[in-house]
Amino acid sequence: MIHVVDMTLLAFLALVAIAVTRMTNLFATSVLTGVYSLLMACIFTVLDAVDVAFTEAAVGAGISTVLFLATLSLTTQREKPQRSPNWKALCVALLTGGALVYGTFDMPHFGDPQAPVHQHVGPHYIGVSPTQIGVPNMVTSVLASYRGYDTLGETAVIFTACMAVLLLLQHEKRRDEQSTVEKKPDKEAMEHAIILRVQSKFFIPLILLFGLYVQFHGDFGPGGGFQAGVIFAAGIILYSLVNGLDKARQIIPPNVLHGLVAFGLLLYAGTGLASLFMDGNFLQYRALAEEATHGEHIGILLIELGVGITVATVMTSMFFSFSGRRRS
Amino acid sequence: MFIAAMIGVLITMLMALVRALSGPTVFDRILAVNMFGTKTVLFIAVLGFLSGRPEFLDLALVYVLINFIGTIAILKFVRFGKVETA
Amino acid sequence: MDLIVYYASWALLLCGAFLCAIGGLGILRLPDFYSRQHAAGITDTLGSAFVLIGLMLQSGFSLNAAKLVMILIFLILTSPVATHAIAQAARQSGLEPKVVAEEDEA
Amino acid sequence: MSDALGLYNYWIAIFLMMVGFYNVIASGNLVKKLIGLSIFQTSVFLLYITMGKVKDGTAPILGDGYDTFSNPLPHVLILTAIVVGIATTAVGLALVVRIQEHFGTIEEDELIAQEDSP
Repeated sequence: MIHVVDMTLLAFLALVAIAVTRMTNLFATSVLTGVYSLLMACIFTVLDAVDVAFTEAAVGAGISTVLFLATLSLTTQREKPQRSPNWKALCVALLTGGALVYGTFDMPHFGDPQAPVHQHVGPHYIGVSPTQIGVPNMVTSVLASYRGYDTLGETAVIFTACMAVLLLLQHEKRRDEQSTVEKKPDKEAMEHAIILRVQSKFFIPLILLFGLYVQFHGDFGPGGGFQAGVIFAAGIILYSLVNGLDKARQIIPPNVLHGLVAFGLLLYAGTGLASLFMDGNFLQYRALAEEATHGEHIGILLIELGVGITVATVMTSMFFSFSGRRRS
Repeated sequence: MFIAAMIGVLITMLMALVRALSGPTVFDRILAVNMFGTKTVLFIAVLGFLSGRPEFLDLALVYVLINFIGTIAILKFVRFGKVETA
Repeated sequence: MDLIVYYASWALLLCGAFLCAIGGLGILRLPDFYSRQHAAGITDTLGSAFVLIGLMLQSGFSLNAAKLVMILIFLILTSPVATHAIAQAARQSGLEPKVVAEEDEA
Repeated sequence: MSDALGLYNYWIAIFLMMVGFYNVIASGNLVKKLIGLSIFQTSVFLLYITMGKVKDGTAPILGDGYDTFSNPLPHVLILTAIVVGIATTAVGLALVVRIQEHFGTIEEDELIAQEDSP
């Protein structure tokens, strides 16, 4: 049964991908990428990757759609129609695809437990993680402890990307300068949508609470810093969609926001350094407490918190800098 | 029994998808996408029971939240981004 | 007692799936945007609620049931608001409902 | 069922990859190119997650009565890759916004035409 579900969803996915390619209306395309991400997240759930599905749903259908739409509102909504399909490109794509398909004939079949992927590190992690780390969610233990260096690097990449976006979009041509000229009070806020405003008053605290749950429950079930950060950011984005950007900026001033971006990364690196000073190696959390698993727990908690803070603030400040920009 | 529910949800997803792909107005698409989102929530919930491990319902919660935020963002863009509605 | 709960959840799940499918058919076949909203309404509230309550009966009194209740609350909080906001946006952008039959008969 | 179509997931992944690839090289619009790029990206995610699945396995979270788990390693790699992916896409989108502001267009051929005739 699971196979049939998997195949159906994959067929839907292919359908959406073709539609995205054929459409020239960029707005509709962005909306469809949201569907695409939701479908992809469903497939990840079918394939047992619950943590990944969590992230893909939050990132792909939420943040990514919002960012694409923000870009479209600053640029154009319609692609220049092409007269015919680009045959040269089609040929290249078909040839590459054909070669890749030929390559798959030697691949291990779907779900084969004898596949090379399942022969080396994976089973080792599955075997020793419960006793060595003591965290039920193996994805968390691999993410935060065994491959802590990787995750530190990824967090640094997110930090760098945020800096790049801020550098590109922050200076000159901001809406603040324009709004002093033609001050329309809260034109951006959805004043007239009363039902939405009342509902969001109930709903946003729930989102933030759920974000905290995901952050601290990540050891035991699907969740963790990355997912919680995105959910938190989604809550703040909803607030600024409903109440206008200026109000959201009052609640979280950009200075605080940018400070927190750096703070999260520093918390992560600081945990690594702390374990270094307590007679361990860099990011070897077992040095943090008397008992090894207890130390691992503290370490994972701290670095997940660091990741969560960085991701949440990075996503929020990216959204702020996109939607804070005036259409030229 | 879960299989029947799963088939129902999948069929609904397909029909919403067709509407989302075919339009004709922007609002039809948004409506269909929103409906598709709620159906993915049901999908996750039913899938958990179907595969015998219904612990991952947190996922479905995220889907509800994100689906709502996505719809509101799209609508906001429709209102302030001067979208061609056809 | 167990048997009653079992059959009740059976019935609820089937009803939910059926309502979802009906709504899906409606969104595909109805003539214009405003009438399609009715179809979307059925699947988003009644259909979803039936399926979720059916699953709740299946899982008994447990954490899973609590999570399902949360999902249901969230769905009931969000989905009508979203549908309402879509209709409002469509109305304000000047999309007119299709009215054909009335004029012929009058 | 699973034997006859054991490679189906890979084929869909490749198909999606090629759709994304086609969008990146054939479309002249920079936003469309980025959408193609994100489709390409997700197809890679799909490939990895497919490889991590073990038959009759369950999600790699300990629980009573489960002893076959899917491989957690691809999950970790892809989990971080998704977030990094959106961060880099955002950089690309920021560049597109700046290009629009500077040149007034985001169509590739018009940009090239402007470059050629100063």
